[in-house]
Amino acid sequence: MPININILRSVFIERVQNETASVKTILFKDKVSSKAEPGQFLMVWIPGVEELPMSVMVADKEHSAAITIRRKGIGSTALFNKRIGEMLGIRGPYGNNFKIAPSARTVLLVGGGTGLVPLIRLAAKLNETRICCTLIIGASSKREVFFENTADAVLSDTKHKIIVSTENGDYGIKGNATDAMTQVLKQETFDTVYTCGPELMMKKVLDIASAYSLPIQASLERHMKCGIGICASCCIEDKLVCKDGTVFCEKQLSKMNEFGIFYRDKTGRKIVY
Amino acid sequence: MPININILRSVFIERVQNETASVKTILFKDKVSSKAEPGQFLMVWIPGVEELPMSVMVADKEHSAAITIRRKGIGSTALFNKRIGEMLGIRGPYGNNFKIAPSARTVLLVGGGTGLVPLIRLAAKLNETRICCTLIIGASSKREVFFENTADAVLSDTKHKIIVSTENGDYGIKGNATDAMTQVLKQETFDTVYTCGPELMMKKVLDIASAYSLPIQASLERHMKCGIGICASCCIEDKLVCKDGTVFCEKQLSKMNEFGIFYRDKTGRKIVY
Amino acid sequence: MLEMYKRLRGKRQREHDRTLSINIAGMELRNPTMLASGFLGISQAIFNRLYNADVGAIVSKSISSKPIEGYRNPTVVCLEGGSYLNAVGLANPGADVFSREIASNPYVPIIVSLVGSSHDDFPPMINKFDDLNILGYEINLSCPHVAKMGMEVGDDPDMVTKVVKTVKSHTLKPVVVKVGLGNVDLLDIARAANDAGANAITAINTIRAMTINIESGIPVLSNKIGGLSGKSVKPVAIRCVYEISKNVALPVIGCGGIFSWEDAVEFMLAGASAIQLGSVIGYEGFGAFQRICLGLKRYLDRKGMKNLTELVGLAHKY
Amino acid sequence: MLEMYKRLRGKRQREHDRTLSINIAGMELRNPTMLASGFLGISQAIFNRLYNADVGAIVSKSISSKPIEGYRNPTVVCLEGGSYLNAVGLANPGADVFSREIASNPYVPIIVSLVGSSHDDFPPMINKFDDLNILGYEINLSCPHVAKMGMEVGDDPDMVTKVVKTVKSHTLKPVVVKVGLGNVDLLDIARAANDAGANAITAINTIRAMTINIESGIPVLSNKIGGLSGKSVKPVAIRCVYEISKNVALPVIGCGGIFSWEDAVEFMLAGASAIQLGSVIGYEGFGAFQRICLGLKRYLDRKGMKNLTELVGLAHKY
Repeated sequence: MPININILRSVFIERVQNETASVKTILFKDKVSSKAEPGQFLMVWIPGVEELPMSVMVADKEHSAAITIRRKGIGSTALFNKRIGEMLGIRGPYGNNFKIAPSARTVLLVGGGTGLVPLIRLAAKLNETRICCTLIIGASSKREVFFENTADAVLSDTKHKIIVSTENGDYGIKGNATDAMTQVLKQETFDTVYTCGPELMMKKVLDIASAYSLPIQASLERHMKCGIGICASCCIEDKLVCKDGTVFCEKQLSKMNEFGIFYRDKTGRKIVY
Repeated sequence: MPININILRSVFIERVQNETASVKTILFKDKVSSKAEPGQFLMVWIPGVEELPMSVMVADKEHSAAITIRRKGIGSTALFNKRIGEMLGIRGPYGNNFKIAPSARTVLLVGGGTGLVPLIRLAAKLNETRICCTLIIGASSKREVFFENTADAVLSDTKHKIIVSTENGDYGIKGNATDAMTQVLKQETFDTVYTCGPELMMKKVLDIASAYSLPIQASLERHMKCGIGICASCCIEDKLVCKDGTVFCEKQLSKMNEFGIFYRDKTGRKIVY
Repeated sequence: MLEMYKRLRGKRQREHDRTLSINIAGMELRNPTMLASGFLGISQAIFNRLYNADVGAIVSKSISSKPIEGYRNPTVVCLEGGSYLNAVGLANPGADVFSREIASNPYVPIIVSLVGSSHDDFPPMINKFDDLNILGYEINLSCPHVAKMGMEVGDDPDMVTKVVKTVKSHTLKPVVVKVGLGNVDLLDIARAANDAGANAITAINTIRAMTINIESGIPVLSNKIGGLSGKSVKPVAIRCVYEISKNVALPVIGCGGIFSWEDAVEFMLAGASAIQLGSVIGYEGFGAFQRICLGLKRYLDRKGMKNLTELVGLAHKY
Repeated sequence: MLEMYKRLRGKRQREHDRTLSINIAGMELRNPTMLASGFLGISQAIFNRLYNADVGAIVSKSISSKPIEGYRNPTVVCLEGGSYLNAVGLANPGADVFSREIASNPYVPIIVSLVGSSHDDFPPMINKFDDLNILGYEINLSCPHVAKMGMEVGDDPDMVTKVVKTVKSHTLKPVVVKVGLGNVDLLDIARAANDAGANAITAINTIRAMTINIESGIPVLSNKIGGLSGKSVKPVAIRCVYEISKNVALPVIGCGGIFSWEDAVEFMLAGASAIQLGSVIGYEGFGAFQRICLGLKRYLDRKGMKNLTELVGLAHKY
């Protein structure tokens, strides 16, 4: 009988990896999640604490998947502190995903912070089809940079370039991810731009890409409750990020007056970024 | 998706055939019932009136089945008066069925009244495998005899004999079905005896068959409510007629002290026959 | 936005077919399918999209005088077989913000759901909404998982009377009262609402329920107890609609596990004049309204009925 | 019959494993799975068969002082997704006949379910059963579809007190009270039962519900309204067990949609000391008891628990 992805599944943590002082990647066995498409997310229950939407990260283990957390609120901190063997509840994967055009030869990935997660999973897929890939990793400083080696590993079979930018300039290009993007676009062009990270960054990425009239796909984030398109707490304009997204293309994004301007809080009030 | 036979299905009457002044056969289209095994029954809902267990009768129409009713109580009378196009609710088919031994060459069927229904359906199956078949039809008088021609038709492809017995002797052998059975057994023997009808008749059939040490299969009737083995209102000893039956073999029957002695009424009290 | 308006207007003109149109409590609807309160309900943009998906009317999330954050996740748990458990905690932006959200509502048929802990809470809210382009109000007297709000009001016939009377005295718009399974006889509440001047009853709200994860031993909802919706509650909702429509003069809006046109028909036979959809949206999204309307239409044609009203309450004849 | 006795005795001796054995309200059971009242329950022969199928205890159909014919069929309707609707109408042979039915009960653990319309109905019945080989009684105060019997008693705390006190004063055997969703606060009833001296609570009975055939427009049950059981009611039953065990000192017997060992564990985490099976029998027959016991045993082993009692009410810690 087919598994109903909406029913909570109990999984047990098999590995915990430190990415930075405040970022960890947690690996667990789950056949369904292991097949998740890049950009899809899981609703992750930290028993007794919170349930969080988390983009599915690559796992170098069969029938397994991973999630990457930055310690921030109560829920993410509880998740950050979980140890091997402890239990999590998961449902999903949910949402649509990054699309790869059959014609695509070279693509640009622009990510910031944990927004890199779906891009790494995308990179792994691009690697299979040998699509040339340039990845921009944006961080505030060297100690906040992560996934650089992971990205290099998942892209090992295809021509690729990994560019790191730090705002304080102590590593890689000085400036933020979008500055690096501008520089890169001066030298070369791409078939598609994929991005995920802080919404203001993505807005900038959209503007730059439009200036070069490059197609773009962005994975958005909004406050989520149900994850299955019934509560609309994740709505942006008339779209539901959990169901119509998380990935939207330039056509949709340019129509969204709310994109990069404001989000809705837990009550549903619009909060300006 | 597979159909759940427990969920009420609305069917519409396509043909009504008079068997005697008080017996009718009602035909309707229902794919599931058309595949019923001989001895299985349907729970038939007469909207707003009653739900009755009814053995599945043969139908000479594809994807169709039939039921045969004798006008008696409120429910059966309402069913008897139904016309073409009217609706019935059905669920099932339920219960086990008459088994045909691969080694069987010649078999004896002994039926009384509407108890003939599962035997006719069995006859149709025996006909397919060309098993020689002797059918005894017991009735009170000529005007109460039915299914004689139907039986002849369904057995057309195999060697068969149809013996009618009437208690008042105005047609066929004088006496009841078991008298006829005794006569027949004096001349020939059979691999199996199948019977369905009034319990006292079946008890007699069991006794006679045992005397000749013939294997026997009898389809029993008890007051039924759920039809799916949860209410036990159809219990005889520790067996549920709806689930463990309706068909029982000589081994089981001979262990049943209640068989042919008493049944339980709607309250569950034992009533002596 | 202007483009959207054009689309809406176009849509509106396209509607000739009146077989499914109904008038309930003075509200003219193009069809009997409503969005149940609590689902998809706080953004005008989403409302417009629902309108284009053929919704008959939209009941907003329950709005309170002040904004409510609601409970921490998990607030929604999916159960086997088309049922949900939820304890969102009446999260909503508050009457002030929400009234501004729908201030420019073109002509989407919106019913504003209101919730409060006492009758005094309602007049200020009504003042904010009453001049807007809305059909009417639904008073949520049956939220099963928020203390002092919802069910605690709905369990007290006197409170119900007070609230409904207060609301009615502050608006000329239709007032629907949403009831559920509480700790008193549902019929007493429905009668109280009727006597106090309510115009319709929505039955039923979710049923207090719970689920526990067996690996951790921990209740899944952060609020532990929530409300059960979806297929599981349908037979209970059918019974409630049947009993209310049999014993109370008010029109009833059926709600609870409607996934198909067959379910819709069953509710109407039981006595519902209109129906609300919710859980089904989790399975087929915005398409549910159109599909159920189509099924209803075909059923009426097959039965030779000219209008939905012929169907309402037929089961009471037997 | 003698052969049967031998089989039973053999079986009884074979039981070394005590992991699943419990003591609830003074009743020693080899495992926590009971047959819920209303299922399979009036024939000694069936009881013996259930015993051989590893049932922990059998609750008989509800017995009244006089025989009851019950309603005309349909009395049971199967719904989608493992749920049933029934209105049998408390059909039973009456205390006199049933006491003779089980007079020769070898050692099957039988709990006799009693129903009545007033406290006076119970003493004569108890006199008929009290000297027989039975474990105790379950008082059905929550039949949702028979006038004046069951729920109408269960909705009145004073009646409950009277009935329980009367029963307790006529027997030394354990008395279990079965409650359901009525028109009063379930906890008030549970407290009343506790204060009156009941020894345990069974929660919950079926929930008032209904289904209508859409082709004919006719309610399917002959009684129109019946009780909902099976998977649909599980989340509601879990909540009731949780709330009762949290607020009332009595041990609770969980009942409502238990189909798997996972369900059984969930009920025990919620606070149930034992569980009752019913609807599941329609799906897998007599085998359900053994299978669920096996699952429970494996779960305890995996969690390193020595006894079921370690599991009961764990969810209350959170």
